[in-house]
Amino acid sequence: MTSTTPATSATSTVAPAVSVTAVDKVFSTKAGEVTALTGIDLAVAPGEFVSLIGPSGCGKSTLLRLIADLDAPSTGTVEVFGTSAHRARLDQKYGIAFQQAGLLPWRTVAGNIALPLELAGAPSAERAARVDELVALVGLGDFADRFPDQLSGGMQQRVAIARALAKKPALLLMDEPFGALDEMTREYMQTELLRIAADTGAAVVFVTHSIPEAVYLSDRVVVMSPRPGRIADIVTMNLGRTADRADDLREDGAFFEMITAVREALHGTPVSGARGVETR
Amino acid sequence: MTSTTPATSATSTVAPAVSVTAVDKVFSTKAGEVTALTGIDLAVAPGEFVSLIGPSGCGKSTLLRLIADLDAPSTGTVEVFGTSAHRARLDQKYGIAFQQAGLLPWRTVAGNIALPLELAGAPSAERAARVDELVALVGLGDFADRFPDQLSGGMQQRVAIARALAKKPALLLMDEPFGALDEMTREYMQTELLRIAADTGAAVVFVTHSIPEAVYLSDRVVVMSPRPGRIADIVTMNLGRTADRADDLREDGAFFEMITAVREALHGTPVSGARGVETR
Amino acid sequence: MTEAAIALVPPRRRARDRGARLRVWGWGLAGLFALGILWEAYKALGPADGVVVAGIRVLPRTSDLAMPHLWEMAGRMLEPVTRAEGANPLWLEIVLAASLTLGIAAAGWVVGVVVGVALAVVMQRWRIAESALLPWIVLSQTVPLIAFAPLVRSWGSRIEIGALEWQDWMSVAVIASYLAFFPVAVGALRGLQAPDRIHLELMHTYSVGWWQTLTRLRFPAAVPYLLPALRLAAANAVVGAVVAEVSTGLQGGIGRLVIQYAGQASGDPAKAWAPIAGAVALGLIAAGSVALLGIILRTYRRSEEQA
Amino acid sequence: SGSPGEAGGDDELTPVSLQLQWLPQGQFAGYFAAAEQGYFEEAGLDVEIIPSGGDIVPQDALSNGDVDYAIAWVPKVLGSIEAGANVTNIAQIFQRSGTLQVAWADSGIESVADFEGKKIGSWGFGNEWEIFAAMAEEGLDSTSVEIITQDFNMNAFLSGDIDAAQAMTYNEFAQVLETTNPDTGELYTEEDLNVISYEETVGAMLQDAIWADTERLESDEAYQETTVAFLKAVIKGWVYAAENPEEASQITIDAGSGWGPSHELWMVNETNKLIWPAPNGIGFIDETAYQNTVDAALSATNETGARLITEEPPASAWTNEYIEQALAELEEEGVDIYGESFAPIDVELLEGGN
Amino acid sequence: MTAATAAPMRDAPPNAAQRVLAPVVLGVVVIGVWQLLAGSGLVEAYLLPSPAAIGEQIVEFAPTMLSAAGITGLNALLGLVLGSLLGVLAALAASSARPVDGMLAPVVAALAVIPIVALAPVLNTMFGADSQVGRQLIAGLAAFVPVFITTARGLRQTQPVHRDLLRTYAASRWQIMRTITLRTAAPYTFTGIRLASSLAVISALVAEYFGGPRGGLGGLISTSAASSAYPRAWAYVVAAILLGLAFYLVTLALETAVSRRR
Ligand SMILES: Nc1ncnc2c1ncn2[C@@H]1O[C@H](COP(=O)(O)OP(=O)(O)OP(=O)(O)O)[C@@H](O)[C@H]1O
Ligand SMILES: Nc1ncnc2c1ncn2[C@@H]1O[C@H](COP(=O)(O)OP(=O)(O)OP(=O)(O)O)[C@@H](O)[C@H]1O
Ligand SMILES: Cc1ncc(C[n+]2csc(CCO)c2C)c(N)n1
Ligand SMILES: [Mg+2]
Ligand SMILES: [Mg+2]
Repeated sequence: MTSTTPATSATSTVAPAVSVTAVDKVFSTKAGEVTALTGIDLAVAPGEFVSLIGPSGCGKSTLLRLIADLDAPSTGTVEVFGTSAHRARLDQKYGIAFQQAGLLPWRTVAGNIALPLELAGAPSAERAARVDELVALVGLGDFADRFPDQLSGGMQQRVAIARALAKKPALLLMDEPFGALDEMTREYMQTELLRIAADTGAAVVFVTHSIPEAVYLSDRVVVMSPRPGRIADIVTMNLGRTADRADDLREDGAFFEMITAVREALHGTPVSGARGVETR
Repeated sequence: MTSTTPATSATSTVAPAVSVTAVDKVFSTKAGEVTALTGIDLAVAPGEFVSLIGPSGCGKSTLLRLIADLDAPSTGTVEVFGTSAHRARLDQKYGIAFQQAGLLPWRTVAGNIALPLELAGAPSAERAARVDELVALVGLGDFADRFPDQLSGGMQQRVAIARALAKKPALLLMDEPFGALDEMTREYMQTELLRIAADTGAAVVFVTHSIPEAVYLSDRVVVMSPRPGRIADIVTMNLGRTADRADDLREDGAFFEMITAVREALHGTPVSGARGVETR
Repeated sequence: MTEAAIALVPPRRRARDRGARLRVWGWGLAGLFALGILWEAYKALGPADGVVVAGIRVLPRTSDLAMPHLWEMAGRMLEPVTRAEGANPLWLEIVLAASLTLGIAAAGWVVGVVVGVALAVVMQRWRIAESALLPWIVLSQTVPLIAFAPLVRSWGSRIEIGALEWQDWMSVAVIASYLAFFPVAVGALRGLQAPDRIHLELMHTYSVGWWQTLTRLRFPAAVPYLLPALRLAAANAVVGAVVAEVSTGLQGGIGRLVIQYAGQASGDPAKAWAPIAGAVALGLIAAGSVALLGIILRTYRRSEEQA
Repeated sequence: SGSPGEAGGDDELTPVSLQLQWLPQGQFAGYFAAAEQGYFEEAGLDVEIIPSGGDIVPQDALSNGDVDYAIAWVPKVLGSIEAGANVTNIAQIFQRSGTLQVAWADSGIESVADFEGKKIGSWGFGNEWEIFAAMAEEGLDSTSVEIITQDFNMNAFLSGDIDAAQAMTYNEFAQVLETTNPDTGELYTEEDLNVISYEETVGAMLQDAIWADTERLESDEAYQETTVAFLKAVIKGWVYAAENPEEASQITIDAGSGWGPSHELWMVNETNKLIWPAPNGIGFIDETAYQNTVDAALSATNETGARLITEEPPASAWTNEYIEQALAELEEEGVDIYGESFAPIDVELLEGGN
Repeated sequence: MTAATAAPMRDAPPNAAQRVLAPVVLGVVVIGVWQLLAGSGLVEAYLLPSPAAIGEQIVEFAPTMLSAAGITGLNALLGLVLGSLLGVLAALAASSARPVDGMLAPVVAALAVIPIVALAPVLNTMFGADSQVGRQLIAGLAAFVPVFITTARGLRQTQPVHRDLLRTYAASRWQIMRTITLRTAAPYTFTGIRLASSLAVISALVAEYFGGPRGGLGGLISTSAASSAYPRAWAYVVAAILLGLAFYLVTLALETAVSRRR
């Protein structure tokens, strides 16, 4: 059940979408040094969907930020499609979405989606065409001229995803993008995300707190543990191709089995230890 | 599987903890009238644990607020322990907790828990004794003198629950109290809540978005549907006494069965209809 | 951040940030030093009659009359005010006058705070009162003080409550309070309206009334809004007291020295800058004193620190 | 306020308040001297001397009943009377106008007629009417000059912002003479300046006078008695100032004037010159001089076309009744109320007015 | 602000008509009582003229009032524009470099507490008593402080998620500044400008008390009061209030327009 090789077959000549090697991350704060990550090794194959799960503070966001080159590792290397994370950021090799949609409130849906294109200096005709495409992709065709405050939380997240896809990246980084949505909208968005990922063929690194979410979406679930943050286990989801998954999977026995598997990987320590999670 | 009578046997001479009869709630807003609830009938027996679940905007919070007498129904009656909701509020028959802990940041843990007692004019010795009891009950014995900003989210919620219990209410109203916690803390808090509810013998009306949460906690799950808000179904959880439930239940087949039952009650309409939920 | 705001940081954090604090002071001094250099450099290099563009003097004159050397201003502070025998040094005269004005401003501040908070409470209680009063409260600050200085003095002179006879300084304090009440009324109203809905509803479920909600919830929650308002009010009270002293001719205060030394500025240009320095120091001291209040009330500012 | 006679025992003093028109300074030396020398007390009065700031109008404070007497310039009060103030001039302390218009020696401004097209400084606050009256006599319209409001000092003049500055002989004129000429390093002298004195023009108007409440003068006997007693003490104060300018100057400094000793002494000395000698007795209102002031006031319009007064003031605007009584009693007591032998002293102004 | 349904603790919010009517009614009542008092002889009509008498003067001197308001208003406007520009530039400088922030701190703190009356005479000497520059500068200094403080705060409000996002787009410093930093700060700046607007007017007005060319509202208020023409003085005060109100409303409209979507 545990495996460190990508589920999707990848020949060694194709560079992995993400390759994290022997990474540590230490923050120095006023109170002293905080070791957020130690000894992280992880490879994500092109087109693969990998979720990161673990208790609060285990370093999920930190790991994602290292991949995005929003922070630099203290030791070790992070590569994206065979180049350094830094190079990959400059080349816009990935798209990113956070828990907060983070839309610019003074721009319309179309304006927000166009932002990365605008900043990259794309000609306006091309921009408009791409925005139309993306708006349709995330099912917001009628809302292109709305402002964020006129949208529901789920719709805002869809805009954020469209924006992340604007430059057709082969890698999507997502940090709890559905964390603020209600259960039903969330399930719907999960199915949408699988469809979009299949459409674009992008690899996805997805941070979540929710076991069912991780199970439903992923090829592999990376279970992390805190203090200091490290990879406790990597659980491969034996649920078939992500592109083929549909809502009825959620009532499937295999689904519940996988949930239990991830739960057990998470609770590697006895359950009462969880109390420690929220003491600080 | 569907039932409208309390699961816990209650003779007709004992007044139900909550009794909602033929309630409608219409808000008049600038944009016009919004029907939040129609034809709601619900009875909660003393000591019973009832969850309200449903998509965003279906009126869960509104129903809870009617029971708490924070709003008045447009038609119909709401009774709490045989008296009007209004009388029950004045008599402090219930304790309440929200998604945000809502602690007063300038009061310590002890000060926050003491607040309802103070306002009711309880003598200070009695108050101190009760606070000690409550602090111990929610497992925060060492944190009585801390301020809220020195606590984790889960600890804050525990303080909020202790506060809600301060006046020994026989009814607890909770609106997504664990909505802001991470999955692991959340599971831990659920088990804690069951223990506390068993200890105090209080009935609980619990609003949530999470199906596993509703299933794990409840004697009965009230499934609501929106536009206008009404009770679509009431699902009785065949999982034994709530007081006896423990973490291993989460990996039990019966548990998954109940989850599927609630899911199906929720998706009474075809899944694609869910898109409507987030359009506004 | 203003210096006054820095003074408001509670001691706990201060001690931890001793190095940062030193840096703040260091840069602050550097800023003042730079300003001084700028002054002297322009005085040395700028044309005596200033820089005139299209008939408009865009940069000031550099004559000794218009821009005395900094060292002359400083040196003048040490010399006696006048040649009269036993005359105090100028700085002492400024300190004495400033302390009188500070006392009057403090009285005006207290009156302003009481009135401002009372108005805020009324506006919080009745929304219609907020609608009716708030525009006028805003407009009140566009009435030039000087327009009613004589009125206040005249009405005051008719007030005699038992042994308490109206004193001229009280007129000045009343005028000072006119500037002080404004930020308090606005800030306190915002503060009283600040509690989260969840807190208000909690109080409601405890079935407590308006008054208890006010004292237990609204006032404590208003503290983070009230403190900057009180600080602004302190600065305003000083400005108001100085203006009112000029306006009514009250003796002994810094305002009086402002006009008096301005009258002597032709022959003694450096002297006129002394009361300005005094007024600024006074304002900073007044605003800084409110910081003490912030330390006393620090429990009520926890949410602020988090932010 | 009661009267010195009737109120209680002999040791009980009648409280009286006097509103000045500016900060304490040598211009008001007589009143401070009367207080310091005990003349008020001797007259059975407990006098509070109230200085004023920029916005306190003495005649209004009086008219409102805030004070019992006020010092103010005649033309300004005439305006107030037309606006409704009910006050009476009971003693014309200054017999002459002390207002000058000062220009640089090389400016070509030698008389009021040269004002045309120039920037003329004035303090405003009603002090500008003398200028307009003098200009009217020369056939100059008030719009033919640009009036600039002067500050509390002479910097506008010294920096060349205005061509001719308004100056009182006793104050602002001295301010110029206390200033170092940056070109020479020496103090400016009278040779550097062209000085136009309004006393020599038709624009001359009566200045510091003591004003009382008309209604109370008519109906309140105690007030009438107090008025005479008050005037007597004030006159003794001014006589003291004439005979002892140095002491008088020290008294005003002690009373809160912020000027240095040389400037203060200059001010007392120049003020004395405006009062003494007083051919009709100090404070006596010369009907011709009064009428000249009224005529000048009637003739003047300011740059907005507004006029100080539009009609003759009422007869109640002045009376010699009380000053005559005071003078008579003082003459009997042997006080020199004419100051025929008055001789001004020489005062050396020192740098900075300190 | 609590929502409508937090009604338990507060009375119902007034509707739009009530919100507009309430201050008007209060104003009319106060003016009415004032008129009655002024007519009753309880208050000296001479010192506190009746609203009717003030109204008459307003009508009579309307043209002078207008031109005076023009002079004072222009000074205030130039000061407001200058002060706001300097405030924004200084705040940008302060936010871009910590040392600049530290160096500006004491200067701004001092400016925030300086009484205009103290500064007016020296500025008149520095810039010439025959020009309006001193007054405009005073209005500018008064406006500078709130604009600087609010803008500096606004520049610190950029959301971390926005900053991260722009970094992932490999945006340049200038692009970041333009697309998020400035745009986020704009509503704060305009709040500052609104606060500064009445300050600029009152400062320009008060500066006129300390010499300079005549013809502005401040000068006319003092001249009228000095000649006991109190109804006229108050008429000019009313004009001053209206001028302040005009500035306030215009800047409020700007603020509302800019902060419609934060
Ligand atoms: N910029 C930073 N400076 C200092 N410490 C940091 C910083 N960012 C993260 N940390 C610390 O690193 C650890 C990991 O944080 P991280 O945000 O990656 O956790 P997470 O798994 O994303 O948690 P959550 O589920 O709450 O989002 C935590 O202990 C956190 O306090
Ligand atoms: N005070 C109010 N005024 C007007 N409409 C309201 C008010 N409160 C609730 N509503 C409306 O009533 C409906 C039910 O709202 P409610 O908050 O009860 O939903 P909910 O089930 O609690 O949703 P969520 O899961 O998002 O908390 C919604 O359409 C909402 O917009
Ligand atoms: C603000 C102000 N400035 C000047 C005067 C005019 N003034 C009155 S008495 C006097 C004599 C010399 O000091 C002068 C010049 C005033 N009244 N108020
Ligand atoms: Mg995270
Ligand atoms: Mg809800």
